[in-house]
Amino acid sequence: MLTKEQIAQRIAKEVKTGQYINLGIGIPTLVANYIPKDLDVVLQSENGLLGIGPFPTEDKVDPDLINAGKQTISMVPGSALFNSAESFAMIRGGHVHLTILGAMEVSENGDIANWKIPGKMVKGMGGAMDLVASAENIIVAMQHCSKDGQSKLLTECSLPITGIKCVKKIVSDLAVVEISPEGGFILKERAPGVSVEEIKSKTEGKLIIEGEIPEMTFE
Amino acid sequence: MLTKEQIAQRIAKEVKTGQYINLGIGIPTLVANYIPKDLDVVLQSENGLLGIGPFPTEDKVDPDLINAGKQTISMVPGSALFNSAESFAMIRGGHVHLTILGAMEVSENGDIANWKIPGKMVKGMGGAMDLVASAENIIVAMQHCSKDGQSKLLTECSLPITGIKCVKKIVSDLAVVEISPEGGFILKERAPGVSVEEIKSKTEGKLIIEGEIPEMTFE
Amino acid sequence: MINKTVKNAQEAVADIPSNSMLMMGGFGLCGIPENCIKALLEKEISGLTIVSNNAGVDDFGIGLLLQKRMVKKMISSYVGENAEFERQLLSGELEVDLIPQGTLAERVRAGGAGIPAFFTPAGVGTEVAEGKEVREFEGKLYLMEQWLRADFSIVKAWKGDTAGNLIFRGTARNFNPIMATAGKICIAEVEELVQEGELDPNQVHTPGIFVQRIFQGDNYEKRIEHRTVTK
Amino acid sequence: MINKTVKNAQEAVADIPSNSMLMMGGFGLCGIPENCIKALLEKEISGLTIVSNNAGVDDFGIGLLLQKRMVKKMISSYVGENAEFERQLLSGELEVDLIPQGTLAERVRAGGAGIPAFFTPAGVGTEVAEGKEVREFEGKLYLMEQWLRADFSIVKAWKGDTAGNLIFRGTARNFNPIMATAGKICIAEVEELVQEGELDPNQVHTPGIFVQRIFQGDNYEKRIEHRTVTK
Repeated sequence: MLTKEQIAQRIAKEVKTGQYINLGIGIPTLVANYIPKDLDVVLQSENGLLGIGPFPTEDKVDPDLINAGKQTISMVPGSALFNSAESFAMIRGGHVHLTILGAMEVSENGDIANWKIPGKMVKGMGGAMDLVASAENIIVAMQHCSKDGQSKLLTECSLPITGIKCVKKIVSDLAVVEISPEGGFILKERAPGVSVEEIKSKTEGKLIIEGEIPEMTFE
Repeated sequence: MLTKEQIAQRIAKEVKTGQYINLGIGIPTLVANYIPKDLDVVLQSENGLLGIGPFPTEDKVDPDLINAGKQTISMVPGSALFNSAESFAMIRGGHVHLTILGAMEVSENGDIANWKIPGKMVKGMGGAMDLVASAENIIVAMQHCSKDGQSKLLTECSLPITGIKCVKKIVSDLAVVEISPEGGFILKERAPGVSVEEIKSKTEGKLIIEGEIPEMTFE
Repeated sequence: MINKTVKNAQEAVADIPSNSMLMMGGFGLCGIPENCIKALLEKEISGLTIVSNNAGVDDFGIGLLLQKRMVKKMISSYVGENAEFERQLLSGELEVDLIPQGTLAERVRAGGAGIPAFFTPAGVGTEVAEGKEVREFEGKLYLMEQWLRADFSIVKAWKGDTAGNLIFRGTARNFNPIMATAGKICIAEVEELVQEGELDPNQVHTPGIFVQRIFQGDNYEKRIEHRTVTK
Repeated sequence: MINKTVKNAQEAVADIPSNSMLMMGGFGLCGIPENCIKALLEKEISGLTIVSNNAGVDDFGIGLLLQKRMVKKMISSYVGENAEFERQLLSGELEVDLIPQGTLAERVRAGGAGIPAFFTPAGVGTEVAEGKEVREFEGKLYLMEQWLRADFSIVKAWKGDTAGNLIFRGTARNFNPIMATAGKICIAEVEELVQEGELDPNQVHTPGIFVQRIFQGDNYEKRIEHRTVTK
């Protein structure tokens, strides 16, 4: 099983040079740490920045400079600032190439649920609904199962959904799967030491297994 | 009969302090010369400037600074520049209080025609349709009759219209009239030396005459 | 130019009545109008509807207005980090209308720009779409969303001039410029107020036409929600 | 950051084919991409559809492309000041689609912002409304207008950096920033190209995400249509 850091590390391998990327809160934020330095990518923060840099050193902390998770950040050279309408114009207009975000459930047709648990306090969807409805490529970082062992890769989402038919790929603690355009989770890679049988038993939705499934590799 | 300059001078009396104003090409542009200096008003140019100043002196001519008539201009202190979408957001959003523009015809219900003569080369409506559909107060500067003596204040416009039920007031070479919300041109003032009868004979649409009609005064 | 200056926050918010609809700039606690919030707290008003991306934290920002029970309804995209908010919501004292962040931003922008409705893909197939018109354009489904406008919009900028022109700094810009356009009366508080002519017209983010009142605020706390640093 | 620089105008426009749809920034002759227009003139292409507020004058700007019969259709708000344009239009060689200026601006902005349609009051009751949906909101009538997008958008800025960030000057901004957002490929020519990090992120008008190619132009003529001066 992958740690959160390993999930982030594996997702970082999906990043291509020249991409503008929006990273959600949680594991997706960690992805930034594993993107190879020789790739030219730009991280977008939907509160109004292109060019997120590392957390600032103590003397450079600036309350006027935060990311969408409300953490203090820095800017890389060549950054640009803009307002919230312009930010979502970028997202909705398809200018952000890749969105990486967390999920509570994903269905085999690519629906995602990550904003609301009925009966619990609802905090709101933030920018997630805009992001999943807009990005051309959406990769989800998630746990394969809940703490009590229930699969989160489902035939249909049980929770209120955030967007329909939008997820392209999932990196979970057990596997890398792609969503088939015809429906179904196509198993692409196994976490080190995890068997195809285990993944199968922990995937409630349709799992498509074609040929040998390699183990993930980490440099 | 008023000269073009006098029409502009009379319209300038309609301007109130605190207003943001868009002046069309032609006579409306001349209005700026007659706005009393003690009034605080701001002139908007729909190509992207709030704060049009006088034409520049020869040494200050800047090809990057023109008005919507493509004339070189200057900026007053406190100006702001913006793009075309933002400019029409201001106009459409009702932030520009007063629009002064020319017309070929106005109907008694406030329709205006000023962009197209069928059979002639059509140059386009520019920003006129947005302006007349949006401003809360629209004043028209125009000649009362065509060169061959036909009235331009009509029951219905004969030319393709630019906007419906939008004109609030007309200052022509003969008269000041207001458009009645129920329809009809309410005669408010006569040009010096012009009789009510002459105005009546030269107004094809319904002219409403109530009480004594004063002559315009010019300081 | 038209002079928009008022003396201070008290004067700026003096005529805001109970039950009015307010927009407030800010993202989290970043770029919020601290001085106006304090001045509102001194007023005996209630029943406010507030459009703001977030609802502050328990003891800062809009959270202070919630504590004093001045707010009837929040229109926001994300309202976590606030226990008093949660208590009032669960007890039915407070209403909340949750809107996708991009839709919220675009509805506010539309309100300022005279666009009564537009189509967006955000929320298609979700409960956000309930009761809304869905239409297909070029093979993709979109929801029709309507403009948002307010009686007052209250924004915070870095610099401003007496003509109401505003310049923002960093990500404290966020919702401030669009909200400035969508209030019948826009109140702007700035860290530094200068005379007209002192700002470069090329660099103005919010033209003064959108701002009806401006003043220089003081004692900005600029509280940080998550102080994250590189050692 | 992603480096967007190309060598010159020739390289920037090299892959623009016949029959493509282009957007071009500028208002009158102010802020037009002079270098790219010259480079297009050297290419053997035709059948272009050009979205531009105006059509240049006979011997400058888009007028030069018209002279060479490279244009099939203009989508504009105002196309006066051009005798060759008039000749081609009346003879049926050229099509023109006239759109209210604010609607043109908003359709382009919508194209870049992923908004497939919106409602505007401009043109209600006029021939512009023919065939369009009319709907009432809060007692006023509005037309539904759809987004505009292009294969290439070609814009001109004052300063730019290698990451594609742009800053405009004066009223040469006009349609340039919105068109930059609505082309699949946006080509930006600038008077001064600097390294990433040399522009203040607060002052960027067009973030580099919208720009795919950038180069420093030369020999800007910046022709003035109406030179008006105070003696």
